[in-house]
Amino acid sequence: MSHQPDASGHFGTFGGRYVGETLMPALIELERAYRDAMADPAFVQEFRDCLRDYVGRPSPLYLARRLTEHFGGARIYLKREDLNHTGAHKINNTVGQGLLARRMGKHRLMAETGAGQHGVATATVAALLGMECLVYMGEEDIRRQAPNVKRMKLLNARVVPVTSGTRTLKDAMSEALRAWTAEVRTTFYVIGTVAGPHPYPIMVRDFQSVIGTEARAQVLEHVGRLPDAVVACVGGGSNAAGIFSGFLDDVAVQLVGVEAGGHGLATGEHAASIHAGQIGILHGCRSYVLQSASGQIQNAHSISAGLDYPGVGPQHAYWAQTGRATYCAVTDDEAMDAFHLLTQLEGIIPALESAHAICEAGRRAQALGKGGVVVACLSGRGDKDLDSVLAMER
Amino acid sequence: MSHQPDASGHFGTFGGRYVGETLMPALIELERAYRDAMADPAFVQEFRDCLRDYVGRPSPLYLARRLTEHFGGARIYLKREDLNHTGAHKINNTVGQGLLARRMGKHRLMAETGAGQHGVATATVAALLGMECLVYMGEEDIRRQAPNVKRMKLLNARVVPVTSGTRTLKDAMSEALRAWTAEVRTTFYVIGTVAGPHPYPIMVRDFQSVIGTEARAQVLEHVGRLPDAVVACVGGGSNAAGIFSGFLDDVAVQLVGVEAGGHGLATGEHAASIHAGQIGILHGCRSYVLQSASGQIQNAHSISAGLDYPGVGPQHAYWAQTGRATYCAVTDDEAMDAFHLLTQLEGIIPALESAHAICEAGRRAQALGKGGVVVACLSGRGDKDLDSVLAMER
Amino acid sequence: MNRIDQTFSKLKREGRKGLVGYLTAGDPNLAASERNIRAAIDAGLDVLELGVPFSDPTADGPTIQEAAQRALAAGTTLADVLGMVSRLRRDYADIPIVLFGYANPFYRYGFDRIAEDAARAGADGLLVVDMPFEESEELRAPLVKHGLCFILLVAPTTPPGRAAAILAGAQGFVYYIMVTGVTGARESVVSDLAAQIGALRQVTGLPIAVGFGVSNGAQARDAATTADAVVVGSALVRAAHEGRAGAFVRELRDGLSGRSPAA
Amino acid sequence: MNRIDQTFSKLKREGRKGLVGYLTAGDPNLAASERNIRAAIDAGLDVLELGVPFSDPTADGPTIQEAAQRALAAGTTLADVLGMVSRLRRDYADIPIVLFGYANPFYRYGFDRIAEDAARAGADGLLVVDMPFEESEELRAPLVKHGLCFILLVAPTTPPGRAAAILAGAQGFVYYIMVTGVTGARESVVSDLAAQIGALRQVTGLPIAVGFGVSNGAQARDAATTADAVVVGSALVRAAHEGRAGAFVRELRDGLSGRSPAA
Ligand SMILES: Cc1ncc(COP(=O)(O)O)c(C=O)c1O
Ligand SMILES: Cc1ncc(COP(=O)(O)O)c(C=O)c1O
Repeated sequence: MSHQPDASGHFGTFGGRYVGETLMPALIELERAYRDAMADPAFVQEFRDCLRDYVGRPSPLYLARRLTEHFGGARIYLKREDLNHTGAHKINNTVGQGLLARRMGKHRLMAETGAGQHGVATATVAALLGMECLVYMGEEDIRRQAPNVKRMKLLNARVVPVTSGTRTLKDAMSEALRAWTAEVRTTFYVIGTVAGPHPYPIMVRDFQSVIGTEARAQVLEHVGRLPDAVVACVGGGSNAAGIFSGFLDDVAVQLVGVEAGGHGLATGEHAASIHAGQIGILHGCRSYVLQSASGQIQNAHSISAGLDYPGVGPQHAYWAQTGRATYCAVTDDEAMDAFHLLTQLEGIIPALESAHAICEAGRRAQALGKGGVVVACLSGRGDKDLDSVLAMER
Repeated sequence: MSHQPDASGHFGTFGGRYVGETLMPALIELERAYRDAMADPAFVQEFRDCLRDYVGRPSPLYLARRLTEHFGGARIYLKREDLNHTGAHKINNTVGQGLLARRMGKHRLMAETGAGQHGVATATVAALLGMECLVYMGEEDIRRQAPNVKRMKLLNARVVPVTSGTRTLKDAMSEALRAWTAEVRTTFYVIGTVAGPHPYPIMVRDFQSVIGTEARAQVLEHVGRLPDAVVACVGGGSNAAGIFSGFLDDVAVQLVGVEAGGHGLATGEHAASIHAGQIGILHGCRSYVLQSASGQIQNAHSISAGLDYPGVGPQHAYWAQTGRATYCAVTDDEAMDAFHLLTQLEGIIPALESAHAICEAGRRAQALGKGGVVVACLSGRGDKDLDSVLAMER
Repeated sequence: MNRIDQTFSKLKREGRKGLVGYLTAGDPNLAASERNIRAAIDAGLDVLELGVPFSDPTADGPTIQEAAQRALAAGTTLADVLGMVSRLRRDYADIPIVLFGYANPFYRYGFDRIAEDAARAGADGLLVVDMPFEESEELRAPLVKHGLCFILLVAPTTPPGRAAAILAGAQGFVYYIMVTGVTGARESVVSDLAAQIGALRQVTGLPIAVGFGVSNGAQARDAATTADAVVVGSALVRAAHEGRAGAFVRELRDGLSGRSPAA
Repeated sequence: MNRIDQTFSKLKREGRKGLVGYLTAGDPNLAASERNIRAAIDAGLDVLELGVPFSDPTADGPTIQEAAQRALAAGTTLADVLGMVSRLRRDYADIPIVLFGYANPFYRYGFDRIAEDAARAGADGLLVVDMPFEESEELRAPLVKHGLCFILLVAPTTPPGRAAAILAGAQGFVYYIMVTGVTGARESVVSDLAAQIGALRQVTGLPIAVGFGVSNGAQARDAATTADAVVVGSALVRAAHEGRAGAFVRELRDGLSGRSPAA
């Protein structure tokens, strides 16, 4: 199985570039610039240095002893993306795209954001590189991820509230595409996940693949063998694609993507696009999409803003279709339990997004039993979620 | 000059163990247990592993290019303690003390906290080791460091509001000493800085010395020579003692401690104990203390809760007296400017405590001029301070 | 010769500039929108772009976003739109009708099926805003089979070489997007339009309609100076919403033919 | 023989248990506190522990913390406390007066100077709650020079070997802290006190006063069973605050001598 798309960005049926003509030349230019950059050792070195000295990589692989004991099965290792600068995996990608934008001579970054992590990560890189920054964010997400909004403001980014639709990530992304259409000559659009039009899915995956490369080497060092399963939450799918990347050719390693089950798949209120969506075209690519019978995009629901999206990256759709990865869903309530579990057993407050992966990692650990090894991607820290979680406790 | 105190913990005139008799046996036992532990390679290894896999060490040394440009002088490198798990240097020490507590058979930790970082770090280690945790925190600090209070609650720590005095760190420490006096048989008191009775100042310094050890090796790797100056903020002085430790014998390296100048030294509303205090006895040790002519402890003032303390670790007093380190003060306003500067130029939101060091690092960089090298300890991230800073903007 | 080609030939013969009007089908509901559309046609539209509402119209400004929301709230489906095309076709034999929409509703409906059903209903072409030439093969093939045009857009950002390439086998007309941005009425029309259209004429012999941003008769006339037709979308949607679709089309017509709107 | 030794000899001769009373000097102001202290002495205190107020009394519970706050708010300094000692000494020739406080005010005043001035004022000893034996050399030397006792505390946590070591050269009496905790009235007196005092007698021949937590006559009697004296602090401070220092001391005396408080 090839892990690369065809020349115009298709993974089988999935992917592609479904955008207005106005954006097409920019995407073609971006793809060229991206390939040039990756072929330039100086760029690659600059990216690596920035990951090391600024982001704080490598992030550790941590054996969660008490969590392992709690589930009583396979050993659970956590890939600690929560320790990255700004608190999530998102920065790996924004550093890459930011450096690329500078190389392309752009002075202005724009981004959409759900949980605010990608917005913060983009605003951060904009500050680092001395660029302007504009972030589109749904009003509902502005409410539920207040600390990240504050951080963006301090970083001098302009946060544009999006009031259409459910006022969450989908609407922010639509609005960002509109804004980019108007400013495409001057502005570099930093997409935060492995979705969107080609080349974003591969570019973001490549910038995030450092997670998987490190994790593979670390698990070999810690355990002396490859893990039985690698688990990651899937919103658009960038942290999952990043960690999966390290293990794609290790066919014995199960790759498990965890979608947001929201109130339960049966209720229809969830964000499990692969599980419960159909193939469709949204935000520039063909993939699984939550949609009505007449092709209208449906609203997603998840407790976690970063997973609250009705689409998914096209390569995940491809992996699901080909069976290289399997996808399951974890509900809001299950994720909340996992949030508290990790906090209280390990002293690690996870992002609500990441809590979905923790829940599934526990299940897999139980199923595998003692002697097994599970690696879960702890994609971010939960500081942004404190208010939401405490409000739910009351 | 020796960097070790005498057998009962005195650095010249400073240090010692000024506590009620009830606590003396516990301190003597603690000292013995600490020395045993540090002589046990298994303990040292466990501490190192935990720093690596859990805390995320080594923390990078980062060349702040735009900050350097801004000041137009020496290169400024930042030691990124903000990237540690829980967001500050405090966790280095709580991991050490937590492991020691477990080794001593204790199941209960208690701590005082100002900025909440030490409280969070203690609650975190308590969760990691499956211990109970009690944190004393002044009511004023509970107000101004709300996110950390939320984190401690989620971590299942009991946060005890302290309502005496100025309701800040000094009062929290007094109350913690009282509580420890009552529970000394069952409870391990995790002090968060290099103050308090012997052996805390050396124990905390030793656990924090990893900052300096790493920074020295990193600066040699990056620059090929030792820095001209090493700058750190000083509340009790643990991050400063930690980073200074790596350079004590490098006599050409200037060690610069930055105290909180509050509203300005002339106003009397500050926390610059070395600068403007006299020798006195507070919270278990003899050191510089802000006090009245009749020996009553004065209230400190700083915008940053973690520096808002009228005392300072005894080894700093000793370094000041002997001239091995110099100490200066940075006001609230200057620290705020540095906070925004670092945020906007480098995409790094510092803790208000650390912003004091950034300000002084800039001054030193200017004074040293191009060709010079300054290392500043970025002791923590500013997520805890977002509300305070934004409130001040209005 | 299809209705689009016939219309542009006729315009050329008559020395007139064409008026292409966009209206969202189903806004605010099916019946009212059909009345507005009929009024617009009756007032002198040369080509109808019939908008298929979509939940996430990423190339549209607020006016058309809101129109789509209203249409969807009223339950409008692609099948409803096709039904409307049939009814219009019964009364208007000659006007070209182009379905204008986003890829996903067409995709869900099925590219083969939409080509067949649209042709049967009497549509003349499809314009899919988020389907660039590179992704259009799957849809173009069945359209060709059923005799429909796949209308292509060219943007100010499209380099000449690319325009030539994508327009090589194009049919009907070319939709030239005057502004770098989404749909929506704008204050004034871009200044170097003539040069842009001139460049475009170098690479295609198809008629050129210009759109995005035209909001009144004077702008329509300016925009049409060197083009063959102007497209009016958001401004017409707004006029229809205010119950004056016919009057507004007449105003645009007057503008196009050089009569001052105040006259 | 100093006043402390004389007092404990006399208590022994008379077969009585001593009553040591603690009051914070200057609470709520200098004059009122002196009146309360005189009333307490008049009602039968055997030893006065005169509290020197400190801003951060880490070994004290809320009652004495608040007393210190009131005293400081009224401006009480160590010099004021010494002045009070002089005045008390004029009227009470025999009662031992022990200055009870924290290290820092004494340190700021100067260890030599406080020894000299306290002796001149007529004090008999110093008890510094946060100055363990190991840190006391600097203060003990001048105290010895000026004939004052440095009173040492022993806690339930003090191992016997350590008690022996620190008490080796001790003078006056030993203050045995009955409870593991800070000062403050408590509901009941610890149960195995007799055993603890027994162990302490193995390592010192000095009289033993027990304190921390005694709040009424019955508790005082229980606490004094095997000790030579009881110290009453927080409860006396509270009684003084309520204007009944004398009455409370009488109640304690009655309790100590076996008379029921109700009698
Ligand atoms: C911590 C964290 N994890 C996961 C996600 C989901 O994104 P993705 O699926 O692209 O990794 C987000 C999105 O904001 C996030 O903040
Ligand atoms: C980020 C940070 N830096 C510095 C300090 C001051 O402590 P110390 O002087 O012990 O390093 C604190 C205290 O809470 C802190 O949180």
